[in-house]
Amino acid sequence: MVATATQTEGRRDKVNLIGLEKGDYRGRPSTLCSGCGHDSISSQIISVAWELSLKPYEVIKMSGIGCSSKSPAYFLNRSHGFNALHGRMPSVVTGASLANRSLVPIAVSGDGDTGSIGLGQYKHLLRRNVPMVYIIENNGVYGLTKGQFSATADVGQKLKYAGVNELPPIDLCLEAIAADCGFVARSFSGDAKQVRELLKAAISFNGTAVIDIISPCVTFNNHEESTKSYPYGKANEEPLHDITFIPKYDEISVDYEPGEQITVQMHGGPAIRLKKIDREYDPTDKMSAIKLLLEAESNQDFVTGLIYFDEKRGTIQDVLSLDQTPLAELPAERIRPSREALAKLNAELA
Amino acid sequence: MVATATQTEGRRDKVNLIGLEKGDYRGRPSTLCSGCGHDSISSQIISVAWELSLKPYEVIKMSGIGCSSKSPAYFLNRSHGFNALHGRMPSVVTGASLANRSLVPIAVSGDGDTGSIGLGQYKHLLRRNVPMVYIIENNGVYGLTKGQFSATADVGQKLKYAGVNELPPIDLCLEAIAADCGFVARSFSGDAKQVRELLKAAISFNGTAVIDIISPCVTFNNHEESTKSYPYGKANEEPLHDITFIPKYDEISVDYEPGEQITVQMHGGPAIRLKKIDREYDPTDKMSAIKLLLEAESNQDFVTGLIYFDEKRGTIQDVLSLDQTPLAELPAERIRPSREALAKLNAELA
Amino acid sequence: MSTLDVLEKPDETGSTDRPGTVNDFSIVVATVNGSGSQTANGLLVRAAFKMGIPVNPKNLFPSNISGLPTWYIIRLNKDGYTARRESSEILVAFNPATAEEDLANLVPGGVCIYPDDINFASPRADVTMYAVPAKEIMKQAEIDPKLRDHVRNMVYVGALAHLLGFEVDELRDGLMYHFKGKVKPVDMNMNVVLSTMEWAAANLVKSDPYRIERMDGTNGLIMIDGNTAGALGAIFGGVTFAAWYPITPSTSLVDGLNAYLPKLRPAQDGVNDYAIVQAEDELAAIGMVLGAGWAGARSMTATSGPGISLMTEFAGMGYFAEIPGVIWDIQRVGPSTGLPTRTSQADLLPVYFLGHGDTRHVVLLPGNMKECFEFGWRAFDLAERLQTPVFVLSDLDLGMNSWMTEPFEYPDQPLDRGKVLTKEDLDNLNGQWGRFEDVDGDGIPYRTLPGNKHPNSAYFTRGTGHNTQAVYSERPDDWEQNLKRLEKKHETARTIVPKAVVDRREGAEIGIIAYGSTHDAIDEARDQLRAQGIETSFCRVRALPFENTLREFIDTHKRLYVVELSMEAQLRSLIRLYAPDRSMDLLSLAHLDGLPLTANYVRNGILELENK
Amino acid sequence: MSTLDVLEKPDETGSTDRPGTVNDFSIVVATVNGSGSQTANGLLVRAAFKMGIPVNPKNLFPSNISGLPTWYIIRLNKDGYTARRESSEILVAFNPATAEEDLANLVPGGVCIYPDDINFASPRADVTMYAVPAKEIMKQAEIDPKLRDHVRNMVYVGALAHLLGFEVDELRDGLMYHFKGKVKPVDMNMNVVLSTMEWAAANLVKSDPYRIERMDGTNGLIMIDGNTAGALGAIFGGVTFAAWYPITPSTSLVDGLNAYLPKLRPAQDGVNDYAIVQAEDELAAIGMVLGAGWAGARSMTATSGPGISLMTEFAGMGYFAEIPGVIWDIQRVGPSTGLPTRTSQADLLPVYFLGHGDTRHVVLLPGNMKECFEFGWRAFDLAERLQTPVFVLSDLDLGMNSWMTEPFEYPDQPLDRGKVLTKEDLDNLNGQWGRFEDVDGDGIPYRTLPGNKHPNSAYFTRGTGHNTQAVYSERPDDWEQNLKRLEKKHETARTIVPKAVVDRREGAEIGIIAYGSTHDAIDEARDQLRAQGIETSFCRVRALPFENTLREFIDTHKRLYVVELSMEAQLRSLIRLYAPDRSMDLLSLAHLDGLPLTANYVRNGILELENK
Ligand SMILES: Cc1ncc(C[n+]2csc(CCOP(=O)(O)OP(=O)(O)O)c2C)c(N)n1
Ligand SMILES: Cc1ncc(C[n+]2csc(CCOP(=O)(O)OP(=O)(O)O)c2C)c(N)n1
Ligand code: SF4
Ligand code: SF4
Ligand SMILES: [Mg+2]
Ligand SMILES: [Mg+2]
Repeated sequence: MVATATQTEGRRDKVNLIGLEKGDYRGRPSTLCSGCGHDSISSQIISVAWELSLKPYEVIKMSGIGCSSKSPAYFLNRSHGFNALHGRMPSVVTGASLANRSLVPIAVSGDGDTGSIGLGQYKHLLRRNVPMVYIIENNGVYGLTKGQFSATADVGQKLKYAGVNELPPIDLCLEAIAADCGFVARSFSGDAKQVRELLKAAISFNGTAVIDIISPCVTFNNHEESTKSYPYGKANEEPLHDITFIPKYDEISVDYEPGEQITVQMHGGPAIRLKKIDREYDPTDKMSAIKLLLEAESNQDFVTGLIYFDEKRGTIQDVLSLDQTPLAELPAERIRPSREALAKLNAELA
Repeated sequence: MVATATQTEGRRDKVNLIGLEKGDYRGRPSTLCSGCGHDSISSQIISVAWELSLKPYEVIKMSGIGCSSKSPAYFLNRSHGFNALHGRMPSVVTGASLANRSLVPIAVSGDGDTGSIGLGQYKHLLRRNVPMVYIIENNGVYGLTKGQFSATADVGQKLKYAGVNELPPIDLCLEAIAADCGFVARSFSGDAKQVRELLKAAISFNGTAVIDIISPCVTFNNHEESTKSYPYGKANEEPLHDITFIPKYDEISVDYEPGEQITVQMHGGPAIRLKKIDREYDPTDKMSAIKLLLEAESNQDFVTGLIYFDEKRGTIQDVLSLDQTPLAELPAERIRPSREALAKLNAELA
Repeated sequence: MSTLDVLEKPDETGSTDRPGTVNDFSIVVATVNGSGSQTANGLLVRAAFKMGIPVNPKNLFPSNISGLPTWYIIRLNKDGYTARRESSEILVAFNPATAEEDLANLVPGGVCIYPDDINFASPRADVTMYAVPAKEIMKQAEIDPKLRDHVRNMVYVGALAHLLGFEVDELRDGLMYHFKGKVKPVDMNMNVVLSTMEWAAANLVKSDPYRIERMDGTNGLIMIDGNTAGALGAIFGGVTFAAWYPITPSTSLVDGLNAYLPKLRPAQDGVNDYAIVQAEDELAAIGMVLGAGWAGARSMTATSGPGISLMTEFAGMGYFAEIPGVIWDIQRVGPSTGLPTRTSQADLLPVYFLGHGDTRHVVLLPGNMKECFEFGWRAFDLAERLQTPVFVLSDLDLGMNSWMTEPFEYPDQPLDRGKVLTKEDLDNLNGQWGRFEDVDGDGIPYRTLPGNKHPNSAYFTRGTGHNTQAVYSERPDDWEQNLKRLEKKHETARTIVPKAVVDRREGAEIGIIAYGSTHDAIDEARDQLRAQGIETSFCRVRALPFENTLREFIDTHKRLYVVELSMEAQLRSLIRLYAPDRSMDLLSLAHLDGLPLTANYVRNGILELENK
Repeated sequence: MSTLDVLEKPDETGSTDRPGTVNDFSIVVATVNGSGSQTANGLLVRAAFKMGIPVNPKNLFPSNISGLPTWYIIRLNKDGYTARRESSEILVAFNPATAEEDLANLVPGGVCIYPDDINFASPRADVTMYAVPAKEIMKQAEIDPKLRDHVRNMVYVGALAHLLGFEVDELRDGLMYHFKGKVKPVDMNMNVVLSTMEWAAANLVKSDPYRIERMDGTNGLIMIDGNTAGALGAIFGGVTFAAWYPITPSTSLVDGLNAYLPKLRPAQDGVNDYAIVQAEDELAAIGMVLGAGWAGARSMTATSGPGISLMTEFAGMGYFAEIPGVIWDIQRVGPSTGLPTRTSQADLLPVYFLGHGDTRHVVLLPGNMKECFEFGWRAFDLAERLQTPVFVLSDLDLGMNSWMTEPFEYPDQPLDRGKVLTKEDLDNLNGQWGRFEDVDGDGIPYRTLPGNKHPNSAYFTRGTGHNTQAVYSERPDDWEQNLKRLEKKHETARTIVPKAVVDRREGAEIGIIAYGSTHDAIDEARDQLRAQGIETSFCRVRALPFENTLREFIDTHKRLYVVELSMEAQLRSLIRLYAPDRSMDLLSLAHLDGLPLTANYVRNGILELENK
């Protein structure tokens, strides 16, 4: 979706390629609980934006309602933000993205925001393939309303507030694949590096990129047995692969070992290198992706990584054959037809 | 969900086991276009209700808004009906089913009603496993508003009104499986027998039973190239199997031939017999079901039949440990605590 | 089920509403919907219009797709009165299912034209009956049997042409227009018309007094429906984004965008400079509209009652977060799903207050085709100037029926994009600005658009409490000050929304107040009342919040009749709140049955209350 | 960011609101939320209550989970005035982030208790300062370092106990109550309290005049919050179904159901006779409520502003299709997401008219704990009697703060299940009935429940136009008659909703009208005004539509002050529409900043307008 993603190539300079310091990507002080998983994701967003030298004015920060959805206030202060209504961020970002296609939406939602009230908008957004990064900060609970189950809570999950959950979880990655989303990843807010690499890839993806990040709620759902807790995540995370985002594919160096890694080429130059860890896994095969998710659910495996990748589908801008000039920037002469046109029209209607 | 399903065993008597004529199951005259696929589904519902000797007062007819959603007015006049709001039938039926669990909801929706505005409620209904029959009369189009694309329209589908569809279809069967629905079928309103047998099985299913019936809109989407048209359906339907509903499993007779048929035993006695037609297909395997649907979509195969079956999950009534007595029928003594209870409470609060 | 027995309820006792016979009567065409009668009916309307006869049709169609009774009432009136009347003189009884009732409800002295295969159980002696052998005529005309259903309605066109005097050339012209010049269908249809006329000339003896005559009552006028006019207005307002969800009777407004945008703003190199998205529902539609408006597009949606209800939460957010967007509500009968194909004015109050908490919106109230067009573009100017959602309340009658109108006027001012700070502006301000500061004392703050390259341009939009810097705040004073500024902004809106249109008559003590589509009936009633010695003035309000014109009007009349199509007298309520000192002089003439207003209702209502 | 500088805005010039020193002052506890100060604060309130001192707390908490400033104001008043005051005398400054500002805003002569690690940049000479070595005390008391954060707030409890005289036994009792008799936490907390008291006794010299004394001002009263009271009322109303979606400040109402239903209606053989469903959103919640109400359950939901907005479409359907259901709206500050943790009365007008088209709802307006309880059960009776959604408008102040109240009274009438025809009824009627017939002339039709075995029992519920037999109809007369019947039903509702509560004072020309949580401030203001020679009467309305009590009250007073927490004077608007003849005598005292009303605001407002 974005041509602006260029990278500092690991240099640890104080300023990035566009002359900004990391501080220029910070947000306001967080008002989340200290230790909240969401805050560490915000940090990764800040790092990645700085590393990729994203132009702050090209980014828009979008969210719904929830602790997670508050977090856009806590990163990228120099980017416009829109904290919308509960579950309705997808529609707002669709409008914004169509109004100005040069913007890069980085959106944050919660499991309640996306999986409960927002499920319909989520699915329809994915169907339209609005180019954006869609981060779900998934803690299996409603943080901001103090600890009710969300629809991603696992069967048998216990909460102090709400007792034991008996309804099957909605898997937001599976939902994304079913909706033909072409970039579906799962991660863990405790796995900073993976989160960063996935974010970089997502930002470069030409379409909706979903990253469902298990992000523990330290206040309401962080007891050890909870599958959405830090202790559980630390102990059980099974990365599918070691991910590295490569800004330009032709930079890929020599270390190719057949069977040991897969390189996924992306639209416009970059690539994602996936180094095998335990199992063979090809994220470009839809059936494998679905199988992986179903098995992970029934075995309670906490699998992370790039689950599905397919960049074939056109974005909503393509489907609508939209002008490259942002609609918001079209001059009056282009959008108001002439006096003559009206005269002609009046004549036709007479 | 229903213990009332008993069958006339093929007898063509004027009255069924509970003494009702078929006419007793009729509705008001249809106001749909003549030839509309929805009307033939209504006929099958009438037949099946009569054949199964359903007690009309135990059935409730539920729907949203659309031509399809009007149809409950055209069958089972002796059953209460609730024609709700666009896309919101699932919530209404959830309330009604919990208020009176002895009722059998037969619900009719459209592809717009379920797949567009109602997608969120659809998925959450399935997650709760509300015991009911959920019929989608799927014509790929908004009939009642005169011919816009619905979300189930195939890529490349053409409509006079709306041009060519370029967005991928939402497959409501796939969505159901992803939501852990245990009875997922697809059919064709032109295949009366299959519709009937699926309806019978669905009525006996202990949970939400989804039947996505391709039901051509003769007015707006019945040109030959349309995958939702009669001509296309007639020419391309590929039934997975020949389905027969068996009211009591122990009645199943001798004709078992290994490899040639599968018998799916249902909760409480009945069974579904699936006779092989072309391919081997086991509807109790989730991965096969998903694979089937994905392949059917990419090959544009019009596969019909019982796609997925799994009766393990408890219904919402089970999850809530609900009394067998309908809540609506609890006497005042049971639902209003005593004077003494209030006195005790007041004392505790002092 | 017939609507007509009610339509025709003879409420015209002692009325002055006695039609003449030349260019002054109504035709009701009763058919089955989905049978293509729209083409035939449109043809008659257009022909009358082209013959210079003032005309306005009312289409009373059912809420289904085909097979149910539908009535199309065409009023012709040489004096230009084109409101609905409670009765018609000419019945085209082409629907066997309702023919009996339709006939029973016809006025004495009326005319009934019907296919000869209908046998009336109770024929009427006081009505001129013309039976037409529709099948036979089509056979004679050698119409392909498969196509007969499509052209059958041309039989009544032919019969009316013969009996009333519709000109053949105008009918042919109309067909050419309808079929966009395609000769084959034009010929086939004309063939039926002409065959019927031929047959009628040979077989019918005209024994009724009604006829039409060419005149010059429509010179310089055009004909259009309000939804198309609104769409055209939006296009001349520079619409770049629309999101919508289909719902009767608003769908044809978006159809208008889809039809005219490619013509008026043709794709360049295959790319479009606008985006129209069919959303998954109305919640999404308005969310997209606000997202696009926030990002700088001229963005709009169109819906009706149920959609308005679903937009409630976002409407409140748009108001509070100060985001422009235009929302058309083509009113139909509610509450709930109600009567989707009948007209109403009963969304006024709910729309004004749409949203929980203290919310009040800017609402434009077009009353005719020119205003549908004008408010189509002006709504964007107001939305961007005021940074708020602007509602445009039309109705099914305005939106879906064809109306005569003067040609549209080109916008008299350039696009007003409102208070948007560019990078250069921010440079000049040294980057010092506050998103919600009231710099100009008009309650309207400045905004920046995403993409603005100034490092201080960004701000955070939210539905929660905020201070002037758009920073989250729960401070009581921040909340109160912000809401007071919004109140001030509403007062500013009052000064820039379209002013009421007033027609004063010398010495009138009575003032009539109304909005929207009802003015034709009111104008006719006023003339009838004048004939009875009662002078009235008329104030047609055109926006909420009300502005001073209304106040002056109220101040200069003794008794004020508020006329509206709402059960609960919503307009009257809002005016009472605006002019509480005159509450008791604000009398209500309000009812709602789904039909457009008649002059009778207004005249009788006023007479009754005046004589009390 | 401090709220207090606004709270404390010295608006008390010339006020009679000068507190005494014994059992007559306010304490403000400033802490960080999520730090467990709720336990400590509740303990203080309970102890005062148990000591017989009238008390009411106001919790001003932020809309996040932990780490932000929060203030808890406890007013103690021997005369029973417990409304919020604009200033407090005692500051517990336990939040370093706001301590400076909090201190600055304290009244002269006030008291500040703070942990000794806070160093004030601008200490005040006119305030008595008590520094408490919180850390040291906990160390001395040998509290496990890991647990110190949990009990730290007991330090200020101990300090206040020593300085003001909270009785140790009551504090211990309170802890026993809070920890449900678990000795370990009680001991640990008491340990800190006692250690602090010991330290204080040894080290603090009391040099301020404030203290509390046991009295008998709370005899026979209980303490509870409105949400729990509402839940209990619903349980005694026989609730069988609830569907909801979490939202502040309504969540604790459903928590109340979940907490008390298992106790008051214990599961028999492990099965429940009620169902509570956490829905996926508010659209679904109200859909479920209507589905359950339609099928015969006593069904309810609880929500707040944004949820109300989302319920708009179904609310209109419930009204039009005539389905019972109870909807609690615990009002918070809107528009939009607004201030989720602040109180408001600004949903009144939007809720009354919720839904597009001509819709008006029955709305109950509880003003205290007894009414929260009573309307909790009565709402079901009204909903089933009137076959319509009944709204109960509470607010955050009522719903989430603890209030003293007389004990709840057992319902004085059996459950009213309304006009439901059983199979036997239908047998007696020979199956002749019409779902929407007005048999009794009160506008309320009869219904049957699904499951009724009579062959004629079934009918079809819809949001579209229908005739008296519930058959689809687009007939204008059917529509109009049906809506007129609904209007009649609304008139019937007027006669059976809870009547306004009136307190008349001899010779009062001034009438005050209000609803809900504001009456404490009003009562106090009235007494203050009386002391200044101004007599006022008070009418607290308790439902919409308004009933005759209000009319009589209006008729018997010259000037009427409508007092409310709404920016746009919504209550005044509705009363103006109800009594248009008195529009100009209906004066407004309306504002909204998220804080509960004060007597000052009312008194000053009335004085100002009276002196004009
Ligand atoms: C329409 C509406 N309903 C309910 C709420 C209350 N609410 C605020 S946040 C939230 C849930 C948030 O859960 P999630 O999205 O998982 O975010 P988290 O706080 O867990 O990060 C709810 C129900 C609301 N703001 N708006
Ligand atoms: C809230 C709302 N939005 C829009 C509509 C208008 N509407 C009526 S039916 C319909 C679509 C129906 O499509 P589908 O469910 O596929 O039914 P079909 O008519 O094709 O059988 C729409 C958009 C409505 N009634 N309510
Ligand atoms: S409540 Fe949970 S999700 Fe919310 S800020 Fe605290 S830890 Fe994070
Ligand atoms: S429009 Fe289509 S869906 Fe509707 S009744 Fe006609 S054929 Fe059926
Ligand atoms: Mg969450
Ligand atoms: Mg459809």
